[in-house]
Amino acid sequence: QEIRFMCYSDGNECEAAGEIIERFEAENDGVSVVIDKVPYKAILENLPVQLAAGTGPDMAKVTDLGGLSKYYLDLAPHVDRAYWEESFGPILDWYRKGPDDDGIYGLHSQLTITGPFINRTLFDQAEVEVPGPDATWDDWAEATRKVAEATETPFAMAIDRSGHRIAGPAISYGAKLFGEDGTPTLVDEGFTTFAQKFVDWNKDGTMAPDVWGAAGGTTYQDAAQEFINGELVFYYSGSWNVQRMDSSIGDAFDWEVVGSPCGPAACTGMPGGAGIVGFEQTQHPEIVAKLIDFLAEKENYADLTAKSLNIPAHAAVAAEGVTYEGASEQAAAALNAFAAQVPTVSPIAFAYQGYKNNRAMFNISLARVSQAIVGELTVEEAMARAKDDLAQALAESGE
Amino acid sequence: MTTAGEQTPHISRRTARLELRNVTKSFGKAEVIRGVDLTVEQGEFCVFVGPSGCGKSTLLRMISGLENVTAGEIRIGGDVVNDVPAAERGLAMVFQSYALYPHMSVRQNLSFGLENLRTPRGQIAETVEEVAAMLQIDMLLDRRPKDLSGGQRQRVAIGRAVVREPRIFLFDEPLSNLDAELRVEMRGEISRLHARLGNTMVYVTHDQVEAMTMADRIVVLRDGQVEQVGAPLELYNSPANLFVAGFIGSPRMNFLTGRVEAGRLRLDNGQMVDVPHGKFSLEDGAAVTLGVRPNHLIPVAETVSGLHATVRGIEQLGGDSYVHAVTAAGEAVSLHRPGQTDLTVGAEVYLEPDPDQLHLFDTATGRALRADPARDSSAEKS
Amino acid sequence: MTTAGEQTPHISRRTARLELRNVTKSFGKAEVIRGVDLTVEQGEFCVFVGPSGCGKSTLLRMISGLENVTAGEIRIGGDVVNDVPAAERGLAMVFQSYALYPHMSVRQNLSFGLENLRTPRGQIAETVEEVAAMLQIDMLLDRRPKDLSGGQRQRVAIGRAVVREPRIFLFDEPLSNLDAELRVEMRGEISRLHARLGNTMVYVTHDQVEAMTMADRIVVLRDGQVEQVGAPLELYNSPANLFVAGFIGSPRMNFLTGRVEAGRLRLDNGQMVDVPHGKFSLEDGAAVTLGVRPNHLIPVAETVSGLHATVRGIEQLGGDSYVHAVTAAGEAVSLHRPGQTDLTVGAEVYLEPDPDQLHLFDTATGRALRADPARDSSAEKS
Amino acid sequence: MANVTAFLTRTRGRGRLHWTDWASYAYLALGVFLMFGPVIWLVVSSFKTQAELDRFPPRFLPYAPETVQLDGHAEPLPLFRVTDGPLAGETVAQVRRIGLTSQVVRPEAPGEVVKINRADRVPVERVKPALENYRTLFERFDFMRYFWNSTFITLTATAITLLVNSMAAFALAKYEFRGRGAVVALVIGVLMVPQSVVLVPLFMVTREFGMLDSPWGVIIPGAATPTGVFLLRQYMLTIPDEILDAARMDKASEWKIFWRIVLPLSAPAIAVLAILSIMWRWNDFLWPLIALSRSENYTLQLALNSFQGEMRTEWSSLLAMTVLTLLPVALVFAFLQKYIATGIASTGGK
Amino acid sequence: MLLRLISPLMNVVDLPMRALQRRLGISRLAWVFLLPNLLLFGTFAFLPILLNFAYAFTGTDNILLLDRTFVGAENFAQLLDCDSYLDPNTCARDLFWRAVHNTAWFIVMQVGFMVGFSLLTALVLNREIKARGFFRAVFFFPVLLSPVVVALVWKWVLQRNGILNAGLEAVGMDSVVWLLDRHWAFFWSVFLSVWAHMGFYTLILLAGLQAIPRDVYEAAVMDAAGPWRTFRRITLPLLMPTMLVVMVLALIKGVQTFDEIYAFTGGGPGSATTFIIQYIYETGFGGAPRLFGPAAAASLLLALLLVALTVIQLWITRRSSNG
Ligand SMILES: Nc1ncnc2c1ncn2[C@@H]1O[C@H](COP(=O)(O)OP(=O)(O)OP(=O)(O)O)[C@@H](O)[C@H]1O
Ligand SMILES: Nc1ncnc2c1ncn2[C@@H]1O[C@H](COP(=O)(O)OP(=O)(O)OP(=O)(O)O)[C@@H](O)[C@H]1O
Ligand SMILES: [Mg+2]
Ligand SMILES: [Mg+2]
Repeated sequence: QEIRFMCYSDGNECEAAGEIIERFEAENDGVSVVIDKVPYKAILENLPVQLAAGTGPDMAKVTDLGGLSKYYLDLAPHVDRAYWEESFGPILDWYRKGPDDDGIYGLHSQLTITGPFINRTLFDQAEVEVPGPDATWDDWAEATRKVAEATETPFAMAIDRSGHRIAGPAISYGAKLFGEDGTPTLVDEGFTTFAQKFVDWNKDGTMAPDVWGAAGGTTYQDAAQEFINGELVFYYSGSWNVQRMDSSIGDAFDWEVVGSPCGPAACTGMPGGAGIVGFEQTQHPEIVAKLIDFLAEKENYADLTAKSLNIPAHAAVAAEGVTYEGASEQAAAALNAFAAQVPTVSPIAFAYQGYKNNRAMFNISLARVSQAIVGELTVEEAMARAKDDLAQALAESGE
Repeated sequence: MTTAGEQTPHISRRTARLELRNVTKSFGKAEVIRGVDLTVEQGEFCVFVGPSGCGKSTLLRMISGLENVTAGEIRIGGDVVNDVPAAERGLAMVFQSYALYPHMSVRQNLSFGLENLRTPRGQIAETVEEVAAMLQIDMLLDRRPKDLSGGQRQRVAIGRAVVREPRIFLFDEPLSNLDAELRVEMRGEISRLHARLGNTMVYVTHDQVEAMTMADRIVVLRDGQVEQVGAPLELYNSPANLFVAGFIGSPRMNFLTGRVEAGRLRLDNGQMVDVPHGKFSLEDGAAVTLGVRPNHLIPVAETVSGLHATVRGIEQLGGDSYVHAVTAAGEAVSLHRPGQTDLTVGAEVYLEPDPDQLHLFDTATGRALRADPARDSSAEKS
Repeated sequence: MTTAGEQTPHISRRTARLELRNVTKSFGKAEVIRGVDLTVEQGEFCVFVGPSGCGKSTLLRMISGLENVTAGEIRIGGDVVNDVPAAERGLAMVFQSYALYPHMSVRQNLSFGLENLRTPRGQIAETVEEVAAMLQIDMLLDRRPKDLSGGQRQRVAIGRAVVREPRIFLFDEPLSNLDAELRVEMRGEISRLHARLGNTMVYVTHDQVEAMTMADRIVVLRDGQVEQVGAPLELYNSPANLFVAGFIGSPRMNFLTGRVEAGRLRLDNGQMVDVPHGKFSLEDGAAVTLGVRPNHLIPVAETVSGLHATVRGIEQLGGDSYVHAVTAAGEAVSLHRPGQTDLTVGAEVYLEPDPDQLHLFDTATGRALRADPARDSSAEKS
Repeated sequence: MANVTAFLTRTRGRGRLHWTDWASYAYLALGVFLMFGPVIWLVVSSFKTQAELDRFPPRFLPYAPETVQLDGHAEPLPLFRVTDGPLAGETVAQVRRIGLTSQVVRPEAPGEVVKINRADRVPVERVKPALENYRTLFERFDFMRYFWNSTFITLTATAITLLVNSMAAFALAKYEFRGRGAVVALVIGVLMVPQSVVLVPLFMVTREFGMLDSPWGVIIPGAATPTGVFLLRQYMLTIPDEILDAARMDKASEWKIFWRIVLPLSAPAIAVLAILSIMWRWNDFLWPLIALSRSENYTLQLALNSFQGEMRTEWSSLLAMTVLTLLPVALVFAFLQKYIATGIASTGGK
Repeated sequence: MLLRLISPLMNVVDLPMRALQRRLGISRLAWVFLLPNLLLFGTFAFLPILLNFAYAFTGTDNILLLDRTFVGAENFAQLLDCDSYLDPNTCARDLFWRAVHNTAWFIVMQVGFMVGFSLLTALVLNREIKARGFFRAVFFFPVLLSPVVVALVWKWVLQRNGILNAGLEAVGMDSVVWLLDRHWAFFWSVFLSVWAHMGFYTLILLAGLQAIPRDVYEAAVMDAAGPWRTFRRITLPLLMPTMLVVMVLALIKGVQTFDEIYAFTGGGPGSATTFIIQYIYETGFGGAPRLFGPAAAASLLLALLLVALTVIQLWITRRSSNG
């Protein structure tokens, strides 16, 4: 039997998974798994269409975990529920259709967490104390501005241009995102507060204006390049960038990962990542389930995370710690620093990540906050528009 | 030249009689052909002449099927072909504007038509070589049209029609860009071709010599209408009207207006001319125009009836001379003298028309005046 | 017609003497003009004749500046113009291919050149109307070229050159698509234009009548080289060589080969011909060619010296007749008879050349044999 | 104005350079700089490592730090030139760097570690193309297969496009028939709507024809390009009807007129369309991405674009791929462009 | 050469075509020539557009038409709900109207520059210059680049530390963050679009220029027409059919501009370079939420606008070429 696995990668994930899958093929005669390595765009834009049309692959690595939930193959009948619950716990919710669903749908192969990178060398040169773990966003803004001034660095801070990235800080400032009954609200006082602050920082130059200001729509834009070139003191991004920092910065300067800054409500980042799921349309549900289960086995999972330099979502693997292959000390330290933040993630962030229409909310917040930053709309207008947009999106998706 | 089998499904090959019945053509509002009736017999060599813009090319294009007929009927071999597409009428045409295929070499231009008839390769090559040799373009076979001189292009255009040996040929001024010598040769070639194939040919020309020497019958057109149809000498000797009289023959006939006075003619310049009796039916007092060809106006010693004129210009052609003069009354007349004349500009001459060669026309209608009113009858070959 | 001021910065207007010095032209490897030397004086009407493809148009295009000169020099008014762009040479040209502007109406085609010279609007309109009337295309002024007949197009092409009244006119077969009558008129118009403007004109034609009647001097070209230059009658009466003798005059001169025998001529067919003494320098035993024009070959009653021939074909032009015959020895000869001949095919004739009108050529070199060897001298106007 | 207007007509080569020729060459030089400069930049960049690509400000040539293999050190050590301090002017190898100080050794004396300020040294670098960008491309996947897939799709699609479009253009340019206006309007109307807007319905239609996941699913839907029809038709309008008439008199069937007369005479426009079509098909990404999901059917573009991840794109590989995929089309262009230049100078008429 | 390869094939086709020609007559044969194109066209271009109608009048985020619910003209109503069409802020779908405004400006500027520059370039390349083939290739090269690469290249040039700023500083001027300013961003979008596609239009125009008979130019030279007049009165009118192609295609391309600008500015800053297609794409296809209905409605409005534009353009050119 032939299994089609549609995979994208930010680094070498597909190759890493491929090695493990070869072992699976060796163990299971007659099964051949073909990995169709695709651009991420295909996963984001085409896979949903293919699934809707019934022409999708057997399994895939996806990021819109909740959005595609209606197509997932329930692995529960084929796997050891206890093992899965124990290993992945709440993350399994991210794949579920709703609160009442207790199916097991996907293997979270790539857990990510957002958080800041800082240019330690610049702090040292400016002789400014690195703020502690309880420091607020304001403290960080203050400190990094000082560093930037002292070292004539162009930018103090930057946050990736992404709705997902600002969710953590917003939650820290008290954004609830969902109402009491679980319906999404997105805009509330906390969210507005952070949005206002963020817009101000962009205007006064604390935040590198190029990141949010020079792009539009729902484009993703990172600031890794500025950070790598030592032009940025504080860079709020996520764990997936560790590898790149490691290889591109080299020994140009020292960099570190620190905990997410705090707001009045929390000190949280956003979890995220990608997972491997099977689809209901498959002709070979048992094999797909078996394969995913195989990948979820502890040593295989550990292998996968170690090779692809990811944070483990598997409880036991995380507990044991991962020895990353081929990573420098600095990188390994950074990854572990990220891993250490997983427990501090706010439940709202967790729920947000698991909500099936979260992409719509990310995009809406992204587009509207951007407009406020470039001055097309005031912050209030932007927030009002964001509310409208959300209403339209929800109406369309049948809620 | 070997004949390629024409494939004309609708129309049988043998009968290539061409009939036009009240054919009319309008471009938008402008009517350029106004009811032409004409029959060209199988094997006949028919020449169309007429002033520039009178509709010769248009008529030819209608016969070929490239131009729609606005009204009327065209028949080939008895069948109405109004709706038969050009490609299936089985004609060949030499375009006035050549219309060579610019992207093909001369050889390809010539062989294209044969290929369309599925003539075997070898035979095509042979035929093309033969025709090219006849037209003296054999050393140009691999050139493109743009690298040819005007006359060479024209010969390619002729060759393209000739290779196919169709049942009807249409030629639109095919020799206009050739030199005299070559023209004589080509004339000969076309005549020989005609003799050999026995095809019907329709030929447009402005050249009097071509018209007179090649035609079985000449059709004189004017402004979209047929003025006269007849054998060459018939048109020359008995033109049906002023227009034909002036058009056929070069230099053109001299016209002098006058009135009939007691069986004689008093010209407007006061001179009296005797006209042979019995040859014309004259009414006293009628306004008539006297036509005398330049070679029938003979310089004489001063006489009573002599026409007094002053030489205004002389054209020496070597073998002939044209003398242009004005009468005392200011009328322009021209004389044709054989050899090189020694008249000079300013000389006074007295002229007498050859009484056997006079033409008389009704000034009002332009009709020729003749005792025997049988005009326009298409005579046999002379 | 009012003259628009020509703007020719480099070259003064008045002197329009045209000189070609050893001008050569090659297309790739093919040499089509091989060292032409020629001077056309200010105000002269110079006609180029020659077989199709001999390089007339190419020469004209080189003078105009549209074609590069491969080697040699072209001077206008004394200045070398090899590198002066066509637009600045101040010439006008009628193209053999017409080259009308397809997107412009006839009126626009005619006025374009004047507009380029910044002629005032009113004056343009006037000039255009005038020229159009002269060319009889005044009712076509608002048509596009594609809606014109061939002859109408040609007249527009002439008009386009004429409106500008430049210092040198170049005409490339401008009348080839016109009917005889119109052609005579146009000839007259061009001559009058020439007389009025005093421009230099270079005129290519295939028409013997045009060449003979319009030219001050005729240049005979053959294969890219000048064969003879001279006044029309000079060429007709004393052709420098066999080629010119055959080319000038229509129908062409009859040639009979023979040998000099004791001051007389023994033709290859055995007949003896007397040649006037003193006129030719003859060497005994030399191979010579006798040239007699068709109108100097006179049918006679049988005589000793008469050339016996059988009529093979007759061309009746109305005013003249051409009789084609073959001698007993199989040589083709043609006669030109005034009027309509009553000879018939198959008739036997005896011919005697007019002894005053004989031409003799060295068979080997083609050179004319004359007592006075002054040939090729460009004579005054006759 | 004047200098603009001066280029506006063709001149004929006449040895001497007119000032308009100078202006033309100046314009062309500017064009080379503006048009070609970035392309060269791109090609050079494809030989840069990811780190070098990330570098601000960018440098034109690819540099790599010079390293030296010294006794007692397993890894090769990067070389630096010291600009200040006691070792000023010397070239040293860095063992490690801690904070603002850097521990270096002199290559002559590998045992003796010296500490210097990190600000006092500059790396020694030399030009070194990162050929590994290309090597990985060939290593990572079956290049030949994707190349073949792309070639097959491109050539077949172009052939079909040319044929089908030129037939339609011929009909619309050279025949009078009822409904012609409507067809032209339809063609132009549909020409307007970009494919990206109708992706979903197009996907549905293609699926209904069972052409998904096969090369034909990529080839057929785009074959009838309105652009091509429009382009060819306008060009064919300039071919004189008289030449077609001549061919009709030569007993050519309409089909023969089409392919022996009209097609060759439209060569410049056909060449434009061919170039265009080849380029479209070769570079097409969006539609194959949707229509093809099995990697064995992938085109080169798809395969190579799989370097694009969610958060990160491997620019080094992407650029190398761009250069690689650029080559064949560039060659095709070089071959076809001469047809554009050889217009029919005269129409073979009078 | 290619023709020679396929000629046997074409000869085979000739037989049935001859038969058809005989049966149908020439004017109906036109439809035979049109048929393959119309079939493909109808199925893969026209049908999807019709299906788009179905999407526009239905709701929910389902892709399968059968699963969608009918909502009437709701989507259109929403899109057209504006107090003033000139001020996007007063519209229910402000982004749509921003995109419309941007697109309108973009088209005007883009078509103008595109036609202007490609014409100029074609004219220069049509001269008898040395190394013509090379120069033609140079101008065409950007066309071969994929949109992503085009965007990347110009981002490099324009970024804060890019080559352009380096150049500006070298001559003593201040550097500018080009893409942070909406006007500059817009300008560079136009520039980039012209840069990337000009080569293609140049090629078309070049083909058009080559089709003008040479003897007409010669006649103009003899008529002492200066370069400017030759251009105005000969080249331009005879090039008009080709210019029409270029203008229509440039217009369409302008409206369809998406890929490279999306990769270049992402539509920013804010929405300064967001054009209609990006709006439609982002709304319906590119991400969440997937609003197929509104996207389809927007695309139909767009199509309507386009048809109107083309009709106007055709009309204007027809008039000017006749007059
Ligand atoms: N572009 C070209 N390439 C090669 N040969 C050419 C080219 N143009 C003309 N020729 C050749 O040069 C010779 C002279 O041509 P030209 O047009 O000057 O002849 P012509 O005397 O005007 O003839 P015609 O009376 O037939 O118009 C011809 O043999 C012609 O084939
Ligand atoms: N497409 C057209 N539209 C309008 N008028 C036309 C069109 N074609 C030809 N004509 C006119 O029809 C008349 C006849 O044209 P035709 O070409 O048949 O003349 P022709 O007798 O061949 O003249 P020529 O001897 O000058 O070639 C001319 O007056 C011409 O202007
Ligand atoms: Mg005609
Ligand atoms: Mg010529």
